[in-house]
Amino acid sequence: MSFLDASDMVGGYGATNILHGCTLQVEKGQIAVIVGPNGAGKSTAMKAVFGMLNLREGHVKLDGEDITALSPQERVKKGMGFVPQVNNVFPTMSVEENLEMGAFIREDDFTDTMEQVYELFPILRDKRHQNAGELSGGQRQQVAVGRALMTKPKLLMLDEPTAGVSPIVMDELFDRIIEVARTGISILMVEQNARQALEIADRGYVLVQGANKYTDTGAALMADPEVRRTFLGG
Amino acid sequence: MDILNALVAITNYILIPATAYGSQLALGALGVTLIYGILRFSNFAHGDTMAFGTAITIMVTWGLQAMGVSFGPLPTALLALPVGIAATAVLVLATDKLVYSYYRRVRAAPVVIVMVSVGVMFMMNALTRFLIGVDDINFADGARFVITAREFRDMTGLAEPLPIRSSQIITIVMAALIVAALFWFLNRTRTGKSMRAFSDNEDLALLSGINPSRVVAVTWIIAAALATTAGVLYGLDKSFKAFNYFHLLLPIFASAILGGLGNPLGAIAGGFVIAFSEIGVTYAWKKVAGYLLPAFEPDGLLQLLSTEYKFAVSFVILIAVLLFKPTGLFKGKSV
Amino acid sequence: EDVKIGISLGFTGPLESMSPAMAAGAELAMKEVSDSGKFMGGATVTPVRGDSTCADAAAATATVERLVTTEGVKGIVGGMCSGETTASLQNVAMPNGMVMISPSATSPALSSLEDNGLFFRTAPSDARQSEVMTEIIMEHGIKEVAVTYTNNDYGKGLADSFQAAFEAAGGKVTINAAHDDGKSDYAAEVGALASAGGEALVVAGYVDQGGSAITRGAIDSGAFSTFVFPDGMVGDKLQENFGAEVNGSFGQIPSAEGEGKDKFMALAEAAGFNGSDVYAGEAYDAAALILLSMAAAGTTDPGVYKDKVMDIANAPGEPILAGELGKALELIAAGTDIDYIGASSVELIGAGESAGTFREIEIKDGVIETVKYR
Amino acid sequence: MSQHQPKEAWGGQWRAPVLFAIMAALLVFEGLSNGWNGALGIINMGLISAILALGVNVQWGYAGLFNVGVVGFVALGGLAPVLIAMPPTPGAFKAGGLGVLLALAVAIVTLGLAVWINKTQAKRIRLIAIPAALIAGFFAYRALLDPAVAMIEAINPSATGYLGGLGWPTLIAWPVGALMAAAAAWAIGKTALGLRSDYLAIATLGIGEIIVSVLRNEEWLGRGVMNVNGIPRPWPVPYEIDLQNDPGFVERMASFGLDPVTGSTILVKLLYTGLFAVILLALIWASEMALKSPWGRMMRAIRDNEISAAAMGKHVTKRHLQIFILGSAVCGLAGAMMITLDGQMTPSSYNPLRYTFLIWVMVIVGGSGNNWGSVLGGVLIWYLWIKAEAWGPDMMEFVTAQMSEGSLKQHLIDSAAHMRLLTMGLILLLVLRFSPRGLLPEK
Amino acid sequence: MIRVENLHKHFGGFRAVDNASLEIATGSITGLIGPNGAGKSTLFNVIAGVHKPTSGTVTMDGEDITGLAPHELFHKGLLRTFQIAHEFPSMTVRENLMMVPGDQSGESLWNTWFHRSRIAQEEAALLKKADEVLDFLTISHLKDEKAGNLSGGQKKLLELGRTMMVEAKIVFLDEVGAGVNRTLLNTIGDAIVRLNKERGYTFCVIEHDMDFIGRLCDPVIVMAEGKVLAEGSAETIMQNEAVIEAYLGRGLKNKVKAEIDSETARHESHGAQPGLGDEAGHGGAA
Ligand SMILES: Nc1ncnc2c1ncn2[C@@H]1O[C@H](COP(=O)(O)OP(=O)(O)OP(=O)(O)O)[C@@H](O)[C@H]1O
Ligand SMILES: Nc1ncnc2c1ncn2[C@@H]1O[C@H](COP(=O)(O)OP(=O)(O)OP(=O)(O)O)[C@@H](O)[C@H]1O
Ligand SMILES: [Mg+2]
Ligand SMILES: [Mg+2]
Repeated sequence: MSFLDASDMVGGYGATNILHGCTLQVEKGQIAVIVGPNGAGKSTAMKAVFGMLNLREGHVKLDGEDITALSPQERVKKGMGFVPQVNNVFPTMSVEENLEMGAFIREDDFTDTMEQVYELFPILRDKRHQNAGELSGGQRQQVAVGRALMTKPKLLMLDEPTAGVSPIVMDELFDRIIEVARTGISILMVEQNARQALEIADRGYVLVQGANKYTDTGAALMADPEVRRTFLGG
Repeated sequence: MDILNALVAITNYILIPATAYGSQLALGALGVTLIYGILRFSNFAHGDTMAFGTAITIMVTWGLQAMGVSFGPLPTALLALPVGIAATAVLVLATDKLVYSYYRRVRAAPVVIVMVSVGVMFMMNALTRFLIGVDDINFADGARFVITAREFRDMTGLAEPLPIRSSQIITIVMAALIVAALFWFLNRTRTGKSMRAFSDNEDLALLSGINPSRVVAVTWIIAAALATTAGVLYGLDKSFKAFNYFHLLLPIFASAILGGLGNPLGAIAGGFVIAFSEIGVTYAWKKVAGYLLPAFEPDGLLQLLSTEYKFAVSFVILIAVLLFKPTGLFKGKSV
Repeated sequence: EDVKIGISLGFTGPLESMSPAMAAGAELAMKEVSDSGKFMGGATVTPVRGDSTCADAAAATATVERLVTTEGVKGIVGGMCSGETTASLQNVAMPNGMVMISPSATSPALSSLEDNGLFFRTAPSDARQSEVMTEIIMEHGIKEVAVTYTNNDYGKGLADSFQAAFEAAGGKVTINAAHDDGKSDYAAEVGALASAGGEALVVAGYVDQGGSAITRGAIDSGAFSTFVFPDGMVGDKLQENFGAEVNGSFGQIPSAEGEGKDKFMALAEAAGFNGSDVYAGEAYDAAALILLSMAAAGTTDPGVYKDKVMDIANAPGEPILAGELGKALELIAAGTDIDYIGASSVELIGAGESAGTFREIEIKDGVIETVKYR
Repeated sequence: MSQHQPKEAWGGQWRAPVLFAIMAALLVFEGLSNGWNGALGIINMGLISAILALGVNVQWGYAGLFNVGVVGFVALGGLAPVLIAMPPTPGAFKAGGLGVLLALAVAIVTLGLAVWINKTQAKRIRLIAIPAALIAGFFAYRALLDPAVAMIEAINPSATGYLGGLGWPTLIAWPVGALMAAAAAWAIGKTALGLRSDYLAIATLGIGEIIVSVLRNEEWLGRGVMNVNGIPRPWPVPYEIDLQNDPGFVERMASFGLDPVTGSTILVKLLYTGLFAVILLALIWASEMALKSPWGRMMRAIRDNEISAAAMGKHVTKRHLQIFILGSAVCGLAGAMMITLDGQMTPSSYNPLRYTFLIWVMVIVGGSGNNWGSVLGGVLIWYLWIKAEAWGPDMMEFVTAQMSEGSLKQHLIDSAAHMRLLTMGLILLLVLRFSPRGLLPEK
Repeated sequence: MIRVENLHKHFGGFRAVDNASLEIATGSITGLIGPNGAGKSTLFNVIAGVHKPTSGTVTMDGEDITGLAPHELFHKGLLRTFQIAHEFPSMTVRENLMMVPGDQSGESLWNTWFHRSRIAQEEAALLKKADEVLDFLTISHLKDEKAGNLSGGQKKLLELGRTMMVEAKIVFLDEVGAGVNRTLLNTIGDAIVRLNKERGYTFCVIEHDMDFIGRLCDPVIVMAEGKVLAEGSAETIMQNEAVIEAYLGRGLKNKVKAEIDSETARHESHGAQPGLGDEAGHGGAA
């Protein structure tokens, strides 16, 4: 039984379905990466897993427990963390307060975690009293990921965490994600920097028109010339 | 030349009343700004919320007075205030549940919610009048003055009096306390921060595990407390009349905007600017000039503008400020 | 048969607190006529209330339109404020030939309005009051006053005509400053008045509106201690609000000497409202005038009975006080002339407005006392 | 949280015709049950309200300008019939006209000077020179104005006491009202349009209050709170009394089986209806044409995202100004029409609740961005506003009918008038609850 | 040609752009790279008239365009896209494109009332053009969708599509690639090259995908901390130690050793032929 098991999800906005039986599974401590063309429904699938979209069919299980009916904030309490693709910071709160909000549900002392986030993204330490809305695109992205890390989730979901970050930070980020996964946290992420992402992925999903087109290990997908040509830019 | 009398006259007719009025506006504006900042709409029902809270407080005050309870030199209404706040909180929470929550859920445009609040305003307006009628009600008891005009004259021998009413002192003190408490709450406590987070990015607040219904509820409760307190202090200082509370809405909004919407500090500054400009610009300086330059006998009143224009003046100042600081004195939000 | 009479007053809006007692006064007269069983061969009278809002001419017009065309009223007690009254008179009452008797619209402008003989008022025009007030102030030996008025046609009209009369009599008005009713704060006005100074402050406002607030501010800040209260300010509320604080202040209200008023007060008390509220008596009289004129004309057609109003209101004839409407109906039926005096000593002059007897009052030991009638 | 998608409004393309048919049926029912006079009265004010709502919709629905100073523009438009159609006050112009004109000229020169200093001078100079110019100008203005005004107001104060009008036909006053509002909008727009959403809203609210204050307090201009009445009717509307006194008319009515009073009142109202309807239709045509063209598309783009629209070459400020002026002009036009219909100018009646928020309610209930929605909203809300006055007490009677006699019942019956507001609020909430994007949403 | 001289942009005390001077030659596709927060977008915003510079000048073909408003720059042929997509959310995708051209006679109120046939003709032409652009961007199935409902990447495409609606002289692209599928990004790259070659557009491109930069851009300008750090061809830049240090980095540290080895081997065999089989996009530096 996978740690996260979202099977046969069908749903969408309004009357039309975007997801047509999409399945996503992540094992404990592993990294799963979703790739696919724009508009394939990747973000929609992430939202569905997080309960921000009502499913018409299918179910979502976390650690064996069916959470299909839970609200997003209840899922946060169950140990899920999510970085959305857009609007992922609190613009008029300082960087530090953004991170504090990430730790909102934590009762324990979170200064350590914050320290770790600052080490990961040193620029944030310099800017910690600045409002997140005044940061550059890539800096915001770092705040967003940092916020999710503050939750200390059991399952971390990232929607294009590296969009707009510089190569060096991207490397740092992927490094960190591997480290995080090693501590037993499961990672589910959407990436357009697909080749780098699949490299570190234990499992890769290629999503097309709301359904799984290919599912394999990251390396195997990378090796598939058809996948490379059509989805990974050659 | 008689500087002392001139100073006393200025204090008596400008400084003290403007400070008290400014505090009342500030408290009202705080409520408006809070709702705007967190729930993101301009609440036109705020004036009538104030009226409702005050009406309940008055009825409880009557009850207490009938039972012979009093609060020493302080007005009995202060004892009744918590009940008023509680009742108002219940009312606004119920309103939120029945009315506003739906629009939050469907993510209606802010202007739609503003119109909804106009609807709520009509209904609360009627409710208050059903409860307590339309009459002018005076419910201040306790000591009216800290020092009366005559006492002051006798004490100092000055020609000009400087009476100080207890309601003015109570208003200023309460306003200061409440503002300090609110600041501490919003900037230091977890709930306060979660409210700011919610106001910034509602979706992300959810993803951080912040419970939106709690934030909304706390916001309404605080708003109810602010509204009721502002209403009662205003009523103690002047008198209660349901109709006036609707009219209070305009200067309150002006204060909130002038200071910068969503910014509590701004609401306070805005309140004082409006109050001082209303009173200061239309003041007739004849008497003061008479004290300062006894030789100079002015024909006119030395009044910049007649008092009919006091409201207009405060709006002119508002617009002038906005031209230089487009989101208010303290950098407010805009949806 | 059932005769409907409209009552168009500002039940919501700036003067909403004055309307209930006025409506009650008018309804009291109608009930009295109905109960007497002597009206038009036993017809009953039903009041129909309409909200004129006082401020909104269009809404008032629509309200009166409804009263006339939908409800089919045969006469209207109202409107309340002069502006709204003019609008509904010109837009509805005149085209439809409907009689309107206003208990409270006092603007001098209404005197000269063309009305086809359809409009009357039981309240005196402000021009008259100004003269009376000037006399009283002069008799108190006061030569310099500050004036504040409620910023509407009533207040402005009264203040202006008072200033003219007072200055003509050799007095000086140091400032003539408006205050808006329903505003949140009057410190600016009080400051300006205080600075201008004067021996007394004339408050041409409403007692449950800005008028009280200004008075309060002036007392509290020690700016004035003597006040002059015209009609809008004199009432129980004044006593209640200020009591002994305004000892020595004085004023006047249109009000009749003697029995009529007393009787009305008693009737009002029995009916559960306060007969001394501003214009309650005038409203009673307005309704009574309509009904008695109908009886005299023998028809409810406004086009016909409008010509009887002046006859009923004025001498010669048997004097009729408040509470004697039954008797009046009997007399009319018997063909005897009557002179309606009612609750407010009705005496219509000129184009059908109250000549205005005024009661001079003074506050002594916190109580309003009548000095004399003028 | 749930992702909410606005549901497709029921009825599709039939929705508008059906809703308009229902509205028409309501009015016909009103006419049949309560008499055509009342119904036509509602229709007339309803049409004016529709025009007003259209003006606000042009600003809000097209361009997202949050103007809550509507009352100011309506009032300004309302001044036009006074200035144009009233007879001049004899002697007034000679007494003080020149002084007033001079004072106004001084005011304009002063403002121009201030703007010029602001544009051309260094910051240091500006800081001193602008206030100095303004203060000097203000005193000069007062020095010229005050005596002139005193002279004018002294002329027969209880009946005139103002400059009076030009004595021209009332119809001319309508476009003039629109022009006056447009001129004010231009000045306001030049200064305030840089403001964002709610800040602009409160600024315009303030400006509305300022305009109304001026009208209330400058007696020489329009008698202030003393009101101007007897504004002549526009061509071709006659006076009922004249009709009733015209034997030919009485005869013709008799041949229709109508009594002259009913006939004349209805005829007058119908003529107004015709006038208003023609203007409304012309405005709708113009707005629909504009909205359904690249101009409308550009406006929607600006409304959606100003920064991006500017980057795509659209002159946002200029367009905002254009639309602010147009919308305000429409409000001014409606204001002039309203005063003509009332036959009198009552400055104290211009309160924001009635002339700003009620109009906004019309726009939002109708469906912002949709011209037909504004028309529907305008007529419907006015109908409800008027009917609530009667329904409120009826409802209260119904509620209290079952109650036993007692002070509570009495209290409730006495408070019946407040049911008007309650009913209005309730209806507003219900409409917004069941079609939150308005009855006829923008597609 | 755009020339930026001694440009400063300060936010409060913070120097987002700090004395930057650079040139974008006519007909080039200039790349602009640099760490997050280097001031790239701020520089764009200053050039595009969104921000007023604290000091310094911007000239376009010798003409001073410092501080001109965005809409004026548009009419001079200077277009830009936004890093965070700025679509018109309540308008359809097609309308988003059709609103772009600046000289539409239907934008005058007068014409909307009195010259309807002229407008209709223009509209037909615009419609055709918009559909071509949509086809090109592979999103023609979305033409009647509200732009607000597009996915993150689709919005980026739309953003680019708008610049294709008019004859531009110079186009500033702020991270068109972020969030765009790499296969599609290659197509976009082709389109940029084609616009550059065939229509003579000048481009200035901010991008973090070094594949893309390497394939398209010459020269490449590197910014860091508000200053210009280096400038040169893509290859030389990718070898530049300072640039690697500040921006490119040296790849993943945490990966299984063996994999890294095989990666490196492959890179070497490919040499400096970016875009094909290049696992780590910026691998040229590894
Ligand atoms: N409004 C602002 N107020 C204060 N600081 C700002 C503001 N806008 C940008 N900055 C700061 O200026 C710096 C440059 O930002 P800019 O957006 O230009 O970076 P960038 O080079 O585009 O980075 P990225 O690659 O992440 O998009 C950042 O450090 C940012 O924090
Ligand atoms: N709020 C919405 N309402 C309606 N349709 C939507 C909404 N959001 C997304 N869609 C549609 O759903 C489809 C899938 O969108 P989604 O955001 O899941 O794509 P994605 O795979 O994340 O793409 P990208 O890589 O570009 O982010 C798209 O065609 C988009 O147009
Ligand atoms: Mg996505
Ligand atoms: Mg950037």
